[in-house]
Amino acid sequence: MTPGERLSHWARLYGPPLLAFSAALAAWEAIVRINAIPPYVLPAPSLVAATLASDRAILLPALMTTLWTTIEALALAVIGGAGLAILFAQWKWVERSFLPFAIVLQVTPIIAIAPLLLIYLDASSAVLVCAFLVAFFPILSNTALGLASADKNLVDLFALYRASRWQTLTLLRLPAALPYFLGGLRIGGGLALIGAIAAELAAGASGKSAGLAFRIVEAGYRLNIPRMFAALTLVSLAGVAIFAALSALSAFIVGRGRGSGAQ
Amino acid sequence: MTPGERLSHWARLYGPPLLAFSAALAAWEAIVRINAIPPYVLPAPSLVAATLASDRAILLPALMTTLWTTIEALALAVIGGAGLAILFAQWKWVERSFLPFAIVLQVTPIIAIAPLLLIYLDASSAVLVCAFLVAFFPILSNTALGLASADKNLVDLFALYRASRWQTLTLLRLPAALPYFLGGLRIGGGLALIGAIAAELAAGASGKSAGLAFRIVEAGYRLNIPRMFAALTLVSLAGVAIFAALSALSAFIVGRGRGSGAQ
Amino acid sequence: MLQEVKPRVLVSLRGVGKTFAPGGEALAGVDLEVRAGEFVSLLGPSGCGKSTVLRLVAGLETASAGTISRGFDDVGAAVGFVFQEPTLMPWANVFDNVYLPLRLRGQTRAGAKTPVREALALVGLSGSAEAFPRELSGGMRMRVSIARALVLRPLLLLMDEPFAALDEMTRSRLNDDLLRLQAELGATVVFVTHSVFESVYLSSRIAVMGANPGRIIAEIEPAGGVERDERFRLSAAYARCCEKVSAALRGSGAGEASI
Amino acid sequence: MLQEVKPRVLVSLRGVGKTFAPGGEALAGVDLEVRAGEFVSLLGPSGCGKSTVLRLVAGLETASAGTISRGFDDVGAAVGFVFQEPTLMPWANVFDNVYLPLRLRGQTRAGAKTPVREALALVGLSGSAEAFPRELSGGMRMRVSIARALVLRPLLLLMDEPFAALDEMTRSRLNDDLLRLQAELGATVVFVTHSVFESVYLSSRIAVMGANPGRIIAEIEPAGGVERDERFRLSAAYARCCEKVSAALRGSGAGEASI
Amino acid sequence: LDKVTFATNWLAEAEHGGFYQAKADGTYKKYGLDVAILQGGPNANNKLLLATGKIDFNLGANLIQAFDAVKENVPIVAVAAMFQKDPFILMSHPGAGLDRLEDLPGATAFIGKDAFVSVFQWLKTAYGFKEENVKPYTFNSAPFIADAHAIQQGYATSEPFEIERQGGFRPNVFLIADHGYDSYSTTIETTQALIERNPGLVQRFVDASIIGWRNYIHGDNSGANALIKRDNPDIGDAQLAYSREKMKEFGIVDSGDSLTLGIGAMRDERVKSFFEKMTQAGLFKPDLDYRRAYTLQFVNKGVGLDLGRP
Ligand SMILES: Nc1ncnc2c1ncn2[C@@H]1O[C@H](COP(=O)(O)OP(=O)(O)OP(=O)(O)O)[C@@H](O)[C@H]1O
Ligand SMILES: Nc1ncnc2c1ncn2[C@@H]1O[C@H](COP(=O)(O)OP(=O)(O)OP(=O)(O)O)[C@@H](O)[C@H]1O
Ligand SMILES: [Mg+2]
Ligand SMILES: [Mg+2]
Repeated sequence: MTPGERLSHWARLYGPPLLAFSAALAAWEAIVRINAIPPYVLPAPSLVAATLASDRAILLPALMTTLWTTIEALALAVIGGAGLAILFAQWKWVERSFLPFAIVLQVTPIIAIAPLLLIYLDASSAVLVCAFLVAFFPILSNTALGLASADKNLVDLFALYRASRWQTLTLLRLPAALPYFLGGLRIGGGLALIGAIAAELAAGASGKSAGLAFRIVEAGYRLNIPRMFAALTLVSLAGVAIFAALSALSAFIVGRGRGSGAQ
Repeated sequence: MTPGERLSHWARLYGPPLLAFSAALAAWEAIVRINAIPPYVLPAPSLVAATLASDRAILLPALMTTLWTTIEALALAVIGGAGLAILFAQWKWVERSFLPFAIVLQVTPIIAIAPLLLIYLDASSAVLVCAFLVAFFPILSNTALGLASADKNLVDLFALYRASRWQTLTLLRLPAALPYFLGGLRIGGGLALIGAIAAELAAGASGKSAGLAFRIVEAGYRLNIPRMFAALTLVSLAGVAIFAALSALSAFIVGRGRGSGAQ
Repeated sequence: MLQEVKPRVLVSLRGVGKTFAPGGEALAGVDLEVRAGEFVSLLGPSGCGKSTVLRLVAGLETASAGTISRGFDDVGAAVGFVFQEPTLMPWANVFDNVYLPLRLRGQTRAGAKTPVREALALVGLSGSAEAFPRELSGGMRMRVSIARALVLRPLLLLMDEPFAALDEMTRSRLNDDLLRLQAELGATVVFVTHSVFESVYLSSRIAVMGANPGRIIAEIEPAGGVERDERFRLSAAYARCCEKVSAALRGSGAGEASI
Repeated sequence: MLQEVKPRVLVSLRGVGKTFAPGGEALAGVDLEVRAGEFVSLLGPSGCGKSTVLRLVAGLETASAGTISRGFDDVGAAVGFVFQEPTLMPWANVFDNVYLPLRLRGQTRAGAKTPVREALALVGLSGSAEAFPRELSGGMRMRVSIARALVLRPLLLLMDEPFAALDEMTRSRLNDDLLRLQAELGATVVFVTHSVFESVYLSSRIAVMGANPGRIIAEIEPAGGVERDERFRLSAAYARCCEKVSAALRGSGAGEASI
Repeated sequence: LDKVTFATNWLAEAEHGGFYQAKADGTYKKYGLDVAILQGGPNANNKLLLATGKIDFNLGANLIQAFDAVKENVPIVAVAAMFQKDPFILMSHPGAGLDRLEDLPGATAFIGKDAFVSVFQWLKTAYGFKEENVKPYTFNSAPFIADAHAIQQGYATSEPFEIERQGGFRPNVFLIADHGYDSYSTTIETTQALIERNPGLVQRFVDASIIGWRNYIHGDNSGANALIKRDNPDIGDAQLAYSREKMKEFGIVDSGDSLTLGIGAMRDERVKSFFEKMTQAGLFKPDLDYRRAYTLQFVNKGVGLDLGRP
C-alpha cells in the first residue's frame, strides 16, 4: 500500500466512528449551551474534559483500583468459566450436578448482600467476588456452547482412533470452542468492569483505596456532577480499551490458527 | 419406555442435581447448628424456608415487581441487541459508527449515575434502563457472532442468485445465527435479573411498589437477616426458572428446525 | 451469401491469473471463451484450478490478472451453480433447499411446488422432500444440490463435479437428462469432471488443464452434430476422442507423485 | 492331510438392520463376513446404505437389528477410516491433520515426520504440508484424508469413496499404491466405490447392494490369485467380471427415477 | 493501652467530630485506649460487624435500629447518645408554597431507603406523608434541585450546604426533631457481652468520647478536622465549619438534658416516648422489650460539665 492508500484505508475504517462520536459530543455541548443546562443536571463535555484534567490526581488512582479489580475478576472468570465448561463437557454428571449451582451463583445478586459479605471478607475481596460472579457466566455458557459445537464427524474420527478424553478435549473440543470462548471473553470483559463498579457501589472501600464507583458516588454526594461525569468518562474509556484489547487478542489468536472456526 | 424405565431415566437425569442440592443444604444446616451460628450472621436453610412461608405476603409482590422489570428488560434487550446486530451485519459503516456507542453504553455503569437518571425518568423506568443496559450486550455480541458465522459457501450461493440483503438476512444469516442468539439469550436472561436487582439497589422505588432489592436492603437495615436470605432465595429461584424457561425455549426452537446449527 | 453466424460470447477469460497467497499462483494466463449454447468441460488433475475457473466465471472470485467479461448478467439469464460440495442449508429440508432459488426470485411456495417436484424427480429424490440434509447420504445431498441448480431451468449452468458421488447408472441417466435439458432450454453449460468418458460424451468442447500453475493446455472438440446416445458411446469417434483427451491429460502432470 | 486354512473372520454382520427414524429402514438383513487380508468392495446405488455399513463395521453406529462381531479390537489392529467427506480439522494445517492418528498414539512430532511425509508423498501433497484445509481444492482435501488414514499403516482400512473426487490418473496410481500397501501390510480393506471398474480391479470380493431397504443382493469374486496390473485391466476375465457386476447393479434399482 | 475499634455509619465528617477529636487530642490515650476509627459508607452494615464481634463499638444512627436489634435478638446495646436531637431534616424550595411542615406531605419526596423504613413511617402517621410521593434519594441532591416542587431528606449539618453552593438557593429546612421526632442519635453501641466482660472499658470509651465531643463543639477542633480530612479527603473546610455551626445552632449535641447530665445523656422517659411513637407508626409491636436496647449504666454522670462552656 502506498502511504496515500493507507491513509484512505484508515480514514474509511476509523472515519465513521470518529465522525459519529464527534457529532454526538458536539450535539451534547450545543444542547447544554443553548438551554443553559446547569452543570449539576448535565455538564457540557468541555467541562467534563476540564474536570478530568484538573482532578486527575484523585481520579487516576481510583481508576487503577477499579481496573485492577476488573482484570482480576476477568482472570478468575476465565479460569472459573472456561474450567467449569471443560469439566461439564467431560462428565455429563458433573454438568447435571453443578450447572444449577452455577446458575444460582450467577443469578443470586450477591451485590444485594454485599454488606453481609463484609463480615467474612475485606472490602476488596468482596468486590472481587461480586465482579467475578457477574463476569463468569457468559464465559462458561459460551465455552460450553463451543465445546459442544465440535464437528460430529471429527468426534467420530477421534472415537475411532481411541482418543482419550483428554486428547479429544485438547485436540478437538478446545480448538473448536475457541471462537465461542473469545466471544464470551469479549462479553465478560465489559461485564467484569460494570460488575466491579456495581460491587464497589455496594461493598467497596472508601477513602484512599477507593475505586471509581466510590468517586462517582462521592462526587454525586458533593453535587460535583462534572467530576462524576469525568469519572464516568474514565470508566467508559477503560471499558472501550478492554473491549479493544480483547478484540485484538481474539484477532491475534484466531489469526494465528488461521481458518479457526469456519472452514 | 416402560414406567420403570422412565423412572430410572428421570432418576439418572435429575438425581445428581437433586442429590447435590440436598447435600449442600444439609451441610449448610449442619454447619449452622453445630457451630450455633446466630441467625443474624447466617440463618439455617430451615429458618429461611420458614421465613419465606411466613413473609410471603411481603415478598411475593416484590418478586412480581422485579420479575416484571426483568422480563421487560430482557424483551428490550432482545429487540435492541438482536436488532442492532442485524443492522451491523447489514451495513458495515453502521457497525463501525455505532459499535463504539454500544460498547460505551454497555460499560458505562449507568447504575452509578442512576440518581441523575431520576431527573428525567421515574424510578421504575430508570431501573428498566439500567437492567436493559446490562442484558443487551451479550445478545448483541452473540447474535453478531452468529450472523457472521454463516457458511461462506452458502453466502456465495446467495450472492450468485442475486439474493437481496433482506433475503440473505432472513433466509441465511438469521437461521445460522439462531443457536448463537439463543446462547446470548440464556446469558442475557440471568443478567437482566441481576441488572434489575442492582438497578433497584441504586435507583429503585421504596414502599409498596418496591422490588426484591428494596426488601433485601430493608431487611438488612432492620437486621432481619432471615428475611434477607428468603428474598435472596426467591431471586435465585426466579433466576433458575428464567434459565430453565429460556433453555426449554431454545430446545423447542432448535428442535423444530431440527439440524439447526451443526450439520 | 451464406455466412456462419457464431453465437454470441457469454463469458470470456483473457490472460486470467489468480494468486491466493503471495508466491503461489493458482492460475496463470487462462484464456477461455464460452459461447451461448456450448457445453464446455474442464478436465485436469486435482488442484489444477478447475473450481477456481468456475468461481471466476460466476463472479465469486476476482481475478488477480487478466480480464473477464460476462455477457449473461445483462440478458438476465438465470445462472445455476452446483458447487463441488453440496452446500445445503442444514436447517431447511430438501424441499426448501431446492425451493431456495425460486424463493429468492419471489416465487410463492405453492407456485414452486411443481418445479421443485420435477427437479427432485429428475435426481430421483421424490420421496425425500421432507428430509433434512443430515439425514441424507453423501450422494443424495449432492443430488439435492443438482436439483437446486436445475429448478430455475437456467440458461447458464456451472457444475463442479456434480456426479462424482453418484453410482454409474444414476450418473449416466443424469448425463442424458442434462443433455436433454440443455437442448430444451438452449442452455450453456460449463462442467468440471474427472471422467474422460463423461466429458467426451457430454461436451461440445473440452478444455484440458494442467497444473503448476493452473492453465489450459489443450482444447478438444468431440465430434460435433452427433446425437449423444448409446450408439455414440460405442462409436470409433468417441473412442478416438477419449484417447486424445487422455493423452492430453497425461501431459498435464496428473498423478505424477509417488512414494 | 492338507486342509485349506481360512483366515480368521475380522468382522461379521448377521441379519443387521438399521432404522434411523421410525418407519424408514435404511438397512435390513445384511449378512457380511470380512476375513483378514480380504479386499471387499461395497457397490450400490446412492443412498442404499454403503456408508452406514462402513460406520457399523467401525462401531460408529449401533445396529437396530441383528448382531455385529468384530475381531480387530482385541488384536489391537490399527484401523484407518476415510470418511466420505474429508473431515479435516480446519484449524490445523495439512501436516498436523495427517499427524493426528500418530499423535493420538503418543508419537512425538519429530518421530512422526517420516511417516507423515511418506503418506503425503503417496497422495502427491508433499508440497502442501503447511497449507490449511480451506486453502486446498476439494480433491486435495480428500487426499489429505487418505494420507491420514494410511499414516498408521493400519491393518483394517475402511474407505468410503476415497477416490471419487480425483482425476483418473491420480486415481489409478492410488489404486496400485493401495494394493501394494495392502500386500505389504497384509491389511484388510473394506472399500466403497461407485466405479465398477475400480471395484473389479481392486477387490477380492465385491458386495453389490440394493436399495429400499439397503441389503446385499450379490457377492461376486473377481478372478483370484491374479496379479493386478495393466494386463489384468485388458484381460477377458476382467471384462467379464465388470459385466457381471454391472448386471447385478442394474437389478439393484439404481438410476430408476426420471422426470 | 486497650486496642478497640469504633465504626461510624458514614464517611468521615463533622458529625463524627467528637470521636476524631478524642483521638486527635489524646483523650482516648489518656483513658488508656488505642482507638481505630472505621469509616462507614453508603452500603456498609457495621452493626453486623459489631454483632459478630469484629469491632467493639459502633455508631448507631438512631434508636430504631437499636429496637430492631432487640426484635431480631441481636445482642447490641446503646450505651450513650452523643446527639440529643436527630439531625434528620426535610428541605423544600423556598417560595414554592412549601414553607411549613404541614405543606410538605403533598410534594414529591426524595427519601432514602433507610429513612423510608424508619423516620418516614412516623411522618406518615404524624403528618400524613404518603408513600406514593416518594422517590428514591441516593445521596445525590441533583434531582431535588432540578424539581422546584420536590422535597428531600437530609442532615441539618450537611445537605443544605452543598445545595446552597451548587443550586444557588437556600432551602427551607425542617428539623424533624423539633417537630416531635424525639429519637436520640449518634449513639454508641456495643455488645452485651462486652458490657458484662469489661464494663470499665466501655465506661472509659464513653467518657473519653463525651469529652471529645465537648471539645469538638466548643474547643479547637483543627486536629480532629485534619484526621477527618485524612480519612475523607473530599470534605472541605467550609463544609466542616458549616456542620459545626449547625450542630451548635440546632443544639444537636448539647441541649436539653445534656446541659445538666452531660453530653451523651439518655433518659428512660424519652426512650419510652419514642418507642411508643414508633409503635403507633407500625414499626414495632407494643410488647417488644425495648428496654434491652439501651442502658443508662454509663451516662448521665455529668462528665465534661466541669470543663465548662465558652
Ligand atoms: N442420520 C440419519 N438420519 C436419518 N437417515 C439417515 C441418516 N444417515 C443416513 N440415513 C439414510 O440412510 C440411508 C443410507 O445412507 P448411506 O449414507 O449409508 O448411503 P450410501 O449408500 O453411503 O449413499 P451414497 O452413495 O450416496 O453415499 C439413506 O437413505 C439416508 O437417507
Ligand atoms: N482460498 C484459497 N487459499 C489459498 N489457496 C487456494 C484457495 N482456494 C484454492 N487454492 C489453491 O488453488 C489451487 C486450485 O484450486 P481449485 O479448487 O480450483 O482446484 P481444482 O482444480 O478444483 O481441484 P479439485 O479437482 O481437487 O477440486 C489449489 O492448489 C489450491 O490449493
Ligand atoms: Mg475443485
Ligand atoms: Mg455414502
